[in-house]
Amino acid sequence: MWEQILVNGLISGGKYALLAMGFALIYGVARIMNLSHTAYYMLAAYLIYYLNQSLAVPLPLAYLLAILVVLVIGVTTYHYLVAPVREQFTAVLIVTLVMAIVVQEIIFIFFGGHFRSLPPLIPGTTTLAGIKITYQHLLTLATVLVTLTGIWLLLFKTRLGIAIRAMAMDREVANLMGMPESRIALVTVAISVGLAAISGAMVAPLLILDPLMWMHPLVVVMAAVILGGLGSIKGSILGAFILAFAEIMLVFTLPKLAYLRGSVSMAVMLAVLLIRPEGLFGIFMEGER
Amino acid sequence: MFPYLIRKLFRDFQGEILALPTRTIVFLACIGLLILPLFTKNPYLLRVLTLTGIFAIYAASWDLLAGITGQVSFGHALFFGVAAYTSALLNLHLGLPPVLTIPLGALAAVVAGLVLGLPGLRLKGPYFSLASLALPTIMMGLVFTFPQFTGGELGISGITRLSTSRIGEYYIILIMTMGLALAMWKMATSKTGLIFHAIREDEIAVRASGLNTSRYKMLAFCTSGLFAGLAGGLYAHFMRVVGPSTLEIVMSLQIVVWTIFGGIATIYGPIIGVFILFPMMEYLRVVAELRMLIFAAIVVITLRLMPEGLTTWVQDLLERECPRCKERNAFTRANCRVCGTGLDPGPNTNIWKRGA
Amino acid sequence: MAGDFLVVQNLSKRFGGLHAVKDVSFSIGRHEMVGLIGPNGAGKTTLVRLILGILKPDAGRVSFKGENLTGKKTWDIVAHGIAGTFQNARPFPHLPIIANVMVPCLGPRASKRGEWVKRVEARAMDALEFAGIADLAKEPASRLSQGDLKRLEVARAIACEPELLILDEPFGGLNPTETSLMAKSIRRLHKGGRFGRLHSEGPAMIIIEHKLSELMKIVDRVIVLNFGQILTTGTPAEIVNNQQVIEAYIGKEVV
Amino acid sequence: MKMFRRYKTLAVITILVLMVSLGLAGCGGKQEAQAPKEQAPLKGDPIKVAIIGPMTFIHGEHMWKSATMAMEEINAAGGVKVGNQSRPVEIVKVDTNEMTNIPDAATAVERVANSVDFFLGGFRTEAVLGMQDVIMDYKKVFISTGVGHPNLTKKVKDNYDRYKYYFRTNPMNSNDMARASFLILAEVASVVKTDLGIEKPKVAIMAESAVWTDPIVAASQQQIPAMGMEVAGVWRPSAVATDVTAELSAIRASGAHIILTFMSGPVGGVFARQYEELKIPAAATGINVDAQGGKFWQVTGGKGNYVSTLNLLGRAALSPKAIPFYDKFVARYGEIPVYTAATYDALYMLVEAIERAGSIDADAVVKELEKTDYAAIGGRLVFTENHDVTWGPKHVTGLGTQWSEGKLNVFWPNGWEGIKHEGTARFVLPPWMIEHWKK
Repeated sequence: MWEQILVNGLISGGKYALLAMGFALIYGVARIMNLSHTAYYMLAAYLIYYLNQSLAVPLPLAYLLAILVVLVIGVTTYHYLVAPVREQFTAVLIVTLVMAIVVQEIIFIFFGGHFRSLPPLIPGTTTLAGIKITYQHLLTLATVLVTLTGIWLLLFKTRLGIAIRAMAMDREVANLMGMPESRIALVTVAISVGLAAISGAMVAPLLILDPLMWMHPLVVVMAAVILGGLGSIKGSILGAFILAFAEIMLVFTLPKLAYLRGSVSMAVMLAVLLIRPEGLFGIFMEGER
Repeated sequence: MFPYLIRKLFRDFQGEILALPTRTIVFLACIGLLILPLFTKNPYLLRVLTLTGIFAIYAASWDLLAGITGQVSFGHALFFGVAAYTSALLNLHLGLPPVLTIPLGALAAVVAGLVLGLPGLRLKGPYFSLASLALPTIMMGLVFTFPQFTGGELGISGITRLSTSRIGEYYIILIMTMGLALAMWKMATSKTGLIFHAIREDEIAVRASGLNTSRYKMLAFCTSGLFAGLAGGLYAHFMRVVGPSTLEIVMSLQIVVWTIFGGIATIYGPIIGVFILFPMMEYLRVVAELRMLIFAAIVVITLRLMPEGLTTWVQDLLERECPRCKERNAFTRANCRVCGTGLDPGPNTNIWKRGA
Repeated sequence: MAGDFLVVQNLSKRFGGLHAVKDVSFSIGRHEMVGLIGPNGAGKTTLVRLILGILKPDAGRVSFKGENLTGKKTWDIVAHGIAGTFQNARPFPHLPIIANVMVPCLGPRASKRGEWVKRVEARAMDALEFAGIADLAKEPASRLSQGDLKRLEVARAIACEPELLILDEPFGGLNPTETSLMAKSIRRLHKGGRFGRLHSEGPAMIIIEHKLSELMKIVDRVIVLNFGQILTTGTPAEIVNNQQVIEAYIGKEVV
Repeated sequence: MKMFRRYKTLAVITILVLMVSLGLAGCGGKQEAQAPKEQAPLKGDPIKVAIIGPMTFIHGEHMWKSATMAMEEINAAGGVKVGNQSRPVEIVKVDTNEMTNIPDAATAVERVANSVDFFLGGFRTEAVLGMQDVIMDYKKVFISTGVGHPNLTKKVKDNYDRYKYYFRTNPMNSNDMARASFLILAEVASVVKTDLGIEKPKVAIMAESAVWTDPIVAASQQQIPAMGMEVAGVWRPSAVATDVTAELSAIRASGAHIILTFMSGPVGGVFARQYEELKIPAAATGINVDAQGGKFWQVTGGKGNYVSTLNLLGRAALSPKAIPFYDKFVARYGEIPVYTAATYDALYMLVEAIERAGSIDADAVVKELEKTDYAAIGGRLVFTENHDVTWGPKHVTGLGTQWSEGKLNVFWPNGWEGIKHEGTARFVLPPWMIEHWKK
């Protein structure tokens, strides 16, 4: 049973981690709580569906195109709607939330509330540690590793990355040091939206698409991100895996209560935060704001 | 004695309500809502307005916690749902009338407030906001774990009606809305409210002023729970069905939209926001497919132009603040009505909300 | 002179590898005015935050009027009669200034001592009057200049009616005229008495300051902190001539 | 913060207001109504029937589509004879939006309550409970065609005077559904026994966590041993789970031969798809509402072969009308009708009752509806004293249907109580299952 939990936890955690990473990045750098993050993920999935099923674009090309289109949409909406109100926490909340609703409604209008499904990039299954899993699941896991390495290289090995990290630590100082703050924020948004789109492309073939599919992952992602500590990318990934493992453990140990997945992962998140209010890797400034 | 009181009442009315255009508008709107059934008894219209009233209480209670006290909770549905379920269960199993079940439901929401206070005291800022998402989800898990008690996904039905007629329900809820709104507004502008405002601005500084912030925050959680709970109880008896939808994320997030649209940290903002947005959603039913989209567009464009929310914007438009005594004046006046200072014809700022 | 008014014993605090406050002990008498000086990073602010309970000490003990305050919450400590100001003023930016000062007036200590005055607003006004910013009462705090913010901090602190007042850089960012005005206010406050409806206890004071020349004029005694430890204590005159202190401030090589 | 310039503000607001008012004016502020096709001009006011359901979701859509078919047929055949008048039927689409917003549903119903004469439809139980109360307040007939919960009809018995206007023509209530699903399970088990030579098959129960499944799960745990089988375990995912990989892995590890599903939410489609992708060596049967038709095959991307479910409609001669309706629906809409398409029957039954009553007065129609004995597309329909569907060999029984390369084959009843409809095929085991257990 333990190898089952391990493998299933890994693939489930990979899914969450991919989404959580982007959310953590944009919060850490630009202090934007992007409630439309998972809406972009949904948008990418539906775009692939549309390109592939309705326009008969070959699957790999559809993946690429969809990610690009979502990237453009994400950056544009950021520039025109979010950036002007960036300084106000509440305004950002509402603008991004409404954006998510807009995406949901557009999908309702074009696709209706029907469930839909995407063909996987690589069909078929393989056996890992005696457990059958689909290639798409493996692909998701691989994508997590690749993007993780990519992000790590970007943040620690490039000048842009250093600028991003500096901004994440102290925006005002970074600004004073002559870093083009708004441009760095824009780049970060692009990376973050890109991550959302990539996860949409990778994860969506594992699921059934429907216009409300953004809500549940949003909750999980937010939970993962604070569990790991706001602003910490490695924390968000760890948080995602903790939540995924909590869920999978429940399914395997108490199958009759499998529907409590969501509640259990939330309870785990809450418990961790009550012990460590700053999350696992968050920076806690005692007595400070 | 009596004529004196009437004269005083009249003077207050003149000085406090007629002097300011925004207050006059609100006053007229209240009168309009009160006499509406004289003109139409259309049950659909009354139903929409009744639900608007319930959600207005709910949104204002969120504002009390999030806007005034700065505890931006994304799990406010907890209060609403707990109270709705409690009222429904008490009504169904013990046969208590709404007069008892609604306050008892609200009491249960106060207890939920204590529970939400647990992370609330320990977690700061966005940590609290995101962690508070967890509670309605956990509560939802409980609903599904004890279906014999909660009805699972079916919810609880067969609840007593608030009043036998739609007009009765309308008046009960409308008057409750007005009363509770006034109570919340009074609280927000009272000395306790001042401490709530100060906690939002800087909690450490409040503690360094010798105030037990934990106690005041708990108070904020509980009062907010109380008002949201009253809304939840009214909802239960009005809809006569209480189900897990009262705990859904949408329930927690839509108040955020209403409140910020109307103007956060004002109490009257979310109420006016709901009274505009909720009936508008109904009106938009004529374009069923597009209504959410139009709704979203209106909200985004409004906020783009009025980042402080609709009510604050209208206030700035219709009223000027006296530079000397900071009293508000109608935009038509050239001199302050209190101290007579000349008024600057430029746009005005609201001292409670806005920095330089 | 010392007595058991405020007694700090072996107070220590670490931040990760940094030993910000190391084994500090001192005591202060009921009517003393003490300067707390030391180079940047000496641990002065940390020390007062430990006393005020904003930070939790790793070791050591603080007692006030014979009562152990260690581990108590800030608001409780303030209720016992210690109040402090912040180095970087922390007003409630969106609230009017009068409201900023009303908050401490609503505290248990102020409201208990001021039972005979029902109107909190009037008491807050008196505190502003004392601090000299009464004319700005209805402005939002975010519009204040640096100097006025310092006054606001003082007004808030005295509204707590403390018996011990800790001022963290009260002259910081003030021009010479403002500085001497502030120094005058501080001395007046220390003497005690009644300012309108507000009652000053004539608090003992701990003043952290870098403007030594101004500071030395008003304090009775100076405690010098360096690398988290007490370097020396003495009267202003002694300190000014102390070689160790000069070294700590300027560095050894130069001397 | 004072970045806005007033003229710009006003300009944009004006544009906004114009946009909205144009949008609204363009729609004319009318409810969407399917006007009757007037072949022969029918006299009299139309009889207005509201179709209430989640219109952007398949179940609502099929209510509307099937009701449209029935309305067109009825009007083409001369409308409804009320007394000496022939009145056309007009159906009114009411999107109750009940999948996303419960208060919305009851409000939507109340909005049309005064302007329509009858109500058909209703899907999500929590919403229908609310809508039921509103409609009963108006004392109008409400024939529900989407929810199976016994509580809805129990109210008719408990408080006849108030709830007598409520009828259910479809689906049968969940207790009867459970009975039917055990019969289907027996059928599948016999195939497993004969084809694979397994004497005592293991059954994994996979039921979404929902009130309707709770008693069924409890009953299954007793029934399965009584039927000579073994329970391999019980899994209860959420009805809206998007991933059941973990559950399926665990079921594979438990060595189950049959998966008995009880699912009504989207989890059904997820299950079907992952079931085939992961090639779980067990026969899937039970109730899987998502697999009952519609776009199931597209939803699962062609994955979902061999999944079977209890169904209410299928291409089998349950009544003379059944196969013609099925074919006509598929031809017209290019989709396999899901169970809510039985709204078609409900409209016919309503019209017959009106004709018998000779009036559209609700009380009179209720009296006549109670006497209904109608050969519906789902079988012979007679109401119980609770205004519920009568289940049994001579009435509505339900069907067992199995997916096979995009087609939905009927495999049950296959001789049960002597019933075997025309067009019934044998249950087929998935090849990977045969491969797994044969060696």
